[in-house]
Amino acid sequence: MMVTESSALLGWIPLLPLLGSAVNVLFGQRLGRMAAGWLACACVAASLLFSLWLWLHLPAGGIFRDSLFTWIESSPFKVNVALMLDPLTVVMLVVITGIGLLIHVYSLGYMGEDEGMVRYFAYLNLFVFFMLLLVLADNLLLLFVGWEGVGLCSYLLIGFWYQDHTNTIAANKAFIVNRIGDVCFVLGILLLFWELGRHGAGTLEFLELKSRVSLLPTGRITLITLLLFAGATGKSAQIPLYVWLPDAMQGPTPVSALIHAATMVTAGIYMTARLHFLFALAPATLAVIASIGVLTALWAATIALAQNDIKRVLAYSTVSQLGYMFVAVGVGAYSAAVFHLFTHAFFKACLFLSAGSVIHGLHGEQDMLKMGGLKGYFPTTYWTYLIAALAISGAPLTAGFFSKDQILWLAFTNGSVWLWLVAWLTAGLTAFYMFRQFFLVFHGPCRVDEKLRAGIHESPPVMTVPLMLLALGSVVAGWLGMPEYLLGSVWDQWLEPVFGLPGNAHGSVAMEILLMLLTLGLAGGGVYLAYRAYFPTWVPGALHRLVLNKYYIDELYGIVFVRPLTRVADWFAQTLDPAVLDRIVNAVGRRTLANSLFWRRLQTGNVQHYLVYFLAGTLLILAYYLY
Amino acid sequence: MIDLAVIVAKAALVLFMVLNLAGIMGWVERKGSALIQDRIGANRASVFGFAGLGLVNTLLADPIKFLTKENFVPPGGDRFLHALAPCLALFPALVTFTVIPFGDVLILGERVINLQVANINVGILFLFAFGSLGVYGIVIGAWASNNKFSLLGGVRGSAQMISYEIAMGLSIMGILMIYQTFELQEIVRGQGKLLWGWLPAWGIVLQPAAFFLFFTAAVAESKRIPFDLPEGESEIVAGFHTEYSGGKFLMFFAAEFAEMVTAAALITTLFFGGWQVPFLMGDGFHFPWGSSWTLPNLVVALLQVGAFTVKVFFVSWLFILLRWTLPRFRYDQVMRLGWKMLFPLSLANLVITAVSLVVLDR
Amino acid sequence: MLPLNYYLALSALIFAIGVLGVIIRRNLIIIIMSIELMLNAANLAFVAFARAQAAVNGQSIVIFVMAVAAAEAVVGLAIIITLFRRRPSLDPQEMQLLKG
Amino acid sequence: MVTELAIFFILAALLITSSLSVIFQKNAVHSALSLVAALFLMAVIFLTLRAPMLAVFQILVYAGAIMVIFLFVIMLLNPRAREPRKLVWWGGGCLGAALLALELIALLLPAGGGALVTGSTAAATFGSPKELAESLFTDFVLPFELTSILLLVALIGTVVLAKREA
Repeated sequence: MMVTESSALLGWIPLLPLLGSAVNVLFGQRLGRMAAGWLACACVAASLLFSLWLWLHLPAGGIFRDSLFTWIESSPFKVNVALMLDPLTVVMLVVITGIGLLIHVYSLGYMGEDEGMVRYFAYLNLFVFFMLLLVLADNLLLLFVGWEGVGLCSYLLIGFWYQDHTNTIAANKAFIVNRIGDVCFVLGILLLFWELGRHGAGTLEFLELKSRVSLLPTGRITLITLLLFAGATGKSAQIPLYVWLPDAMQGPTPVSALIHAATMVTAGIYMTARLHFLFALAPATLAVIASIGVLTALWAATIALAQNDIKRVLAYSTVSQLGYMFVAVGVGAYSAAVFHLFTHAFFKACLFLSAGSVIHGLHGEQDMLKMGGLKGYFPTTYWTYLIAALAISGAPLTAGFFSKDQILWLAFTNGSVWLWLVAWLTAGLTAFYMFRQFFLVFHGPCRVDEKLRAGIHESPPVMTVPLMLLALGSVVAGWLGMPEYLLGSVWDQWLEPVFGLPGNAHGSVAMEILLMLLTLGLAGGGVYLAYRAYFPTWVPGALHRLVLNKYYIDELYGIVFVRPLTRVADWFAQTLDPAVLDRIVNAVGRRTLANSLFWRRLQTGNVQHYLVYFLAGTLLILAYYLY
Repeated sequence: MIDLAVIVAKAALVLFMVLNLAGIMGWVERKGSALIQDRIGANRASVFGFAGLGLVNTLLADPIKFLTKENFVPPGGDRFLHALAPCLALFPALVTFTVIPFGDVLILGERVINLQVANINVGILFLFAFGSLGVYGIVIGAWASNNKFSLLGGVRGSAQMISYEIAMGLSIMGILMIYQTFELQEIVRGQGKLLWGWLPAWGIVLQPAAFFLFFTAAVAESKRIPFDLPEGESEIVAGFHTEYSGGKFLMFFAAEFAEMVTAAALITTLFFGGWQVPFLMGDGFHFPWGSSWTLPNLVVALLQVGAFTVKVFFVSWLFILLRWTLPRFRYDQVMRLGWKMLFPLSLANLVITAVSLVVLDR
Repeated sequence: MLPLNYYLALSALIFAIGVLGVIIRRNLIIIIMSIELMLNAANLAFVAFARAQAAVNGQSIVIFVMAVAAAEAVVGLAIIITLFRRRPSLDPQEMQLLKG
Repeated sequence: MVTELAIFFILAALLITSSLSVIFQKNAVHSALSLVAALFLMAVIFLTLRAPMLAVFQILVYAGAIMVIFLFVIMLLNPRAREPRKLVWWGGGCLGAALLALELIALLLPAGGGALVTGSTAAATFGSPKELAESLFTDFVLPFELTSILLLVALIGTVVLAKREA
């Protein structure tokens, strides 16, 4: 029996950032820049404290619930604005408010000289609000509100420096590509509600859904879950909708760290994990998810190999890592997926912020070919970056080591050898591109412009302290989920009330260790190759050019989708529209005008005439009632 | 049948009282004006050369004089309304007196007679309702005269009376709250209580501010100096009754004094304890120092009626004194006084009374 | 012991008279007075129903009707005064600026 | 019974006469005075229906305040316009009004049913100030407060409208 407790504190967790945002929108300019920033930080910090308090008081195997008010009631369709907190939500809360707080503080330094700082913090707090709403929602519709809200904030923050047209285009691209996924998502929600309604069990609340989805036939569930997953591919940047994420790097770097690495892009993972009982009923969908996940992982990793923009490498890396998480989802290892989400949030945020620190120190330079040899200039950033890079590459005892190995192992046992093989290859590629970047940025000769070289500086403590904390997290976060042959997983126990016990792995410990060693070997090879290829200097080739241009996917999309659509639209606009639609519309207009010219004679302007009409109407109505 | 006779008798008594008081006040006013202006006055009426009983002579001579004069209706005027107006002016003043109690109860054998013509449960509102009709007399009279000065007087009168009605109504809300009734007889009985054993709980004691507000508003309502804007003889000839003469003028004239007497009676009832004589209970005097003096009911009733009459006289005298002491306000001053002084002050009085009642109740 | 219907019929008659006044008169002030008549007819029905059903609520509503009537009358008259200042006429037929 | 009936019919006849007088008088002042009479008669009818508070308010508010303002405005503007009207208007108006009266009566009578208004069903305190006040300040307290806002708005609106542009 599940223990359900009500807590008024629950509502304050998302509400505080919303208040912070509102205050900053309304009075931020009067408060002053730094006050606005600190206010935003304080709101997130308070949310973090509340989250921790609720975490500590969460009854074993129970949840917190709080129904705030009824949002929509149109029998039988009833949606409450109600919040729910279970172990899965706790994980997300810690990521969002914890890492969110660090990134807020970091932003104080990073955005310290930007004139849009107040606006920036208002957006950032709003984002935190929507993200918290997303993970705290106790029904699918409220989750969708958060889902759209974070999309909006993402759009606003990508285009934060809207004076530059390319940023606006990138923001639009992100928004529109997400829309495609969201349409599928809405369709999925509606279909789910409708199908359940046909069985007399229409609901969108997770807890009720869980007990009722078994009513539905498998075919329907497959369709629903595919639609929902299509939504997730948009939000979590999977093939085919991943193209927006690299462009999203036009936004400020802390935004990339918070939204486009740690939190928002993982909403898709969270959603599938939240609805795992539904996905579990659709094996076909799970197979699709696993395939898309592993393909995305490999695909994005290969693109990342040759990117020269420091942030784009990380963006593709994010796409790749998200692919890993979907692999875990696809093999039914939700706990592992969320675990990788958790560790990834730490080391990817750390990587992004370290990159941001470098960009900040170089006054906005993002091209790695114009860096190099920065080790001396960035003593702290160098080490944090190295730790995070080791973590993502899966160096022993770091966070990535545990989470990634768990996924690989489960892909091998619950999935197939092919799945494992591709994921394994990707792990090697990951190590390679991460250290390629590492060497290009921090070692070798310094290729920074002479003019800039004098101004290079390490970031202030307000930025480096969050970096160090994140680096620490990149190592220790993984210790929560050690494999069985070491200490065993605290993680799986914690999430057990949500996902149930992880399925028994069909393999031996020896096999697991062997695979781990294989991965380790490959990653080591990747690092070594990167060392050989990039440590002193490096020469580009033809394949490199292909990869550098992201396999021309954007161009391909342009030819396959955008241009034909434009042409069809042109045909509609220039041929069909004037010939048919305009005529219909004009005819309606003319007819209306003619009618109006007749009826306007009633509009004499004489009040008493109107009264006579009024009387006539009253007489008729009364007569109708009489007879 | 006897009930009906009692009511008729009471009504006749009241009518007699009001009209006579009005007439007497007309004489008192002339005498008072003479007194204040340090001259001889109102001594021309004589019967067969005998002028000593000026009061009686005036009471008789005035009506005779008026009634024998020409009854003039201006050309272009509205004949019917011209005649109706004075009636409308006099009527409310007389009707309102019916709810004013002039004594407690008179016990004649088995019969207990309430010394009030009509005891209705919305008494004071009734009084205000009919008081508010008084304005029609002057407005209609002014309009029916087909005279620009008259019309100006009528317009002034209607604006002034509506304005002061508000302050008047609001100022007595405190009294209503304290005595918790609309019935005037009950209000008077409530004033028979003693505060701290010796001070009669009259309205003026409990609501001094309300008394001044109400008194001012009542003077304005009776259109007497310093509020006689509708007449304003130095500006608009004689205002609304410029075109009146003879019997119709007599009625306007009587109406003014009847209104004054009614207002005085109302002030007496609300603020001066009505028919209450200090320390006089239903069975005689009970003095605060312990001694008592038992009296038969008839004597008590007579004492009460007498006290009431004396008080009304006193307040009427205040009206007259005021008239011969103060100069006339300008129209804008009248409006400002009504809306910007009396109205907010009445509201303040109302709020303070309400709050203190709640506090004291705790 | 009069039937309620007498009062209702009286109310209906007064209402109809008010409507007639609104339609046939060409003096704005009298039109507003006719509207007051109609409101009073409604009041009469309210009071009669209140008495018949011994429910004082009907009387409460009359008080609101009176308040609304007072507000309506003063605002209407103020509008008339403003109109009259611009064009000395009270004939609604001369006010046709909103003609279609 | 006979007395009541006689009183009612006398009042009703007077009320209808004065109402007709309101709309048929040529002179606006006569109309207004007819309306005052009608309102006064209405107050008396209220009294017979055991609504003394309403009767008093009717006189105080309608006759004492609203109608005085009407008269005030009529005198201020002193309109002396003829009101030419085509026969069609008269005929049509009368016909429409008559129809309306008939329809209203036909609709209302079933609603009234056979109920008696002056029966002795009500308590002795029915319509007393106390009872009315209790109804006003419990069931109708929100409308009551809203009415005060309405009156305030009307007050301000009137001042703004009637004020001459400086």
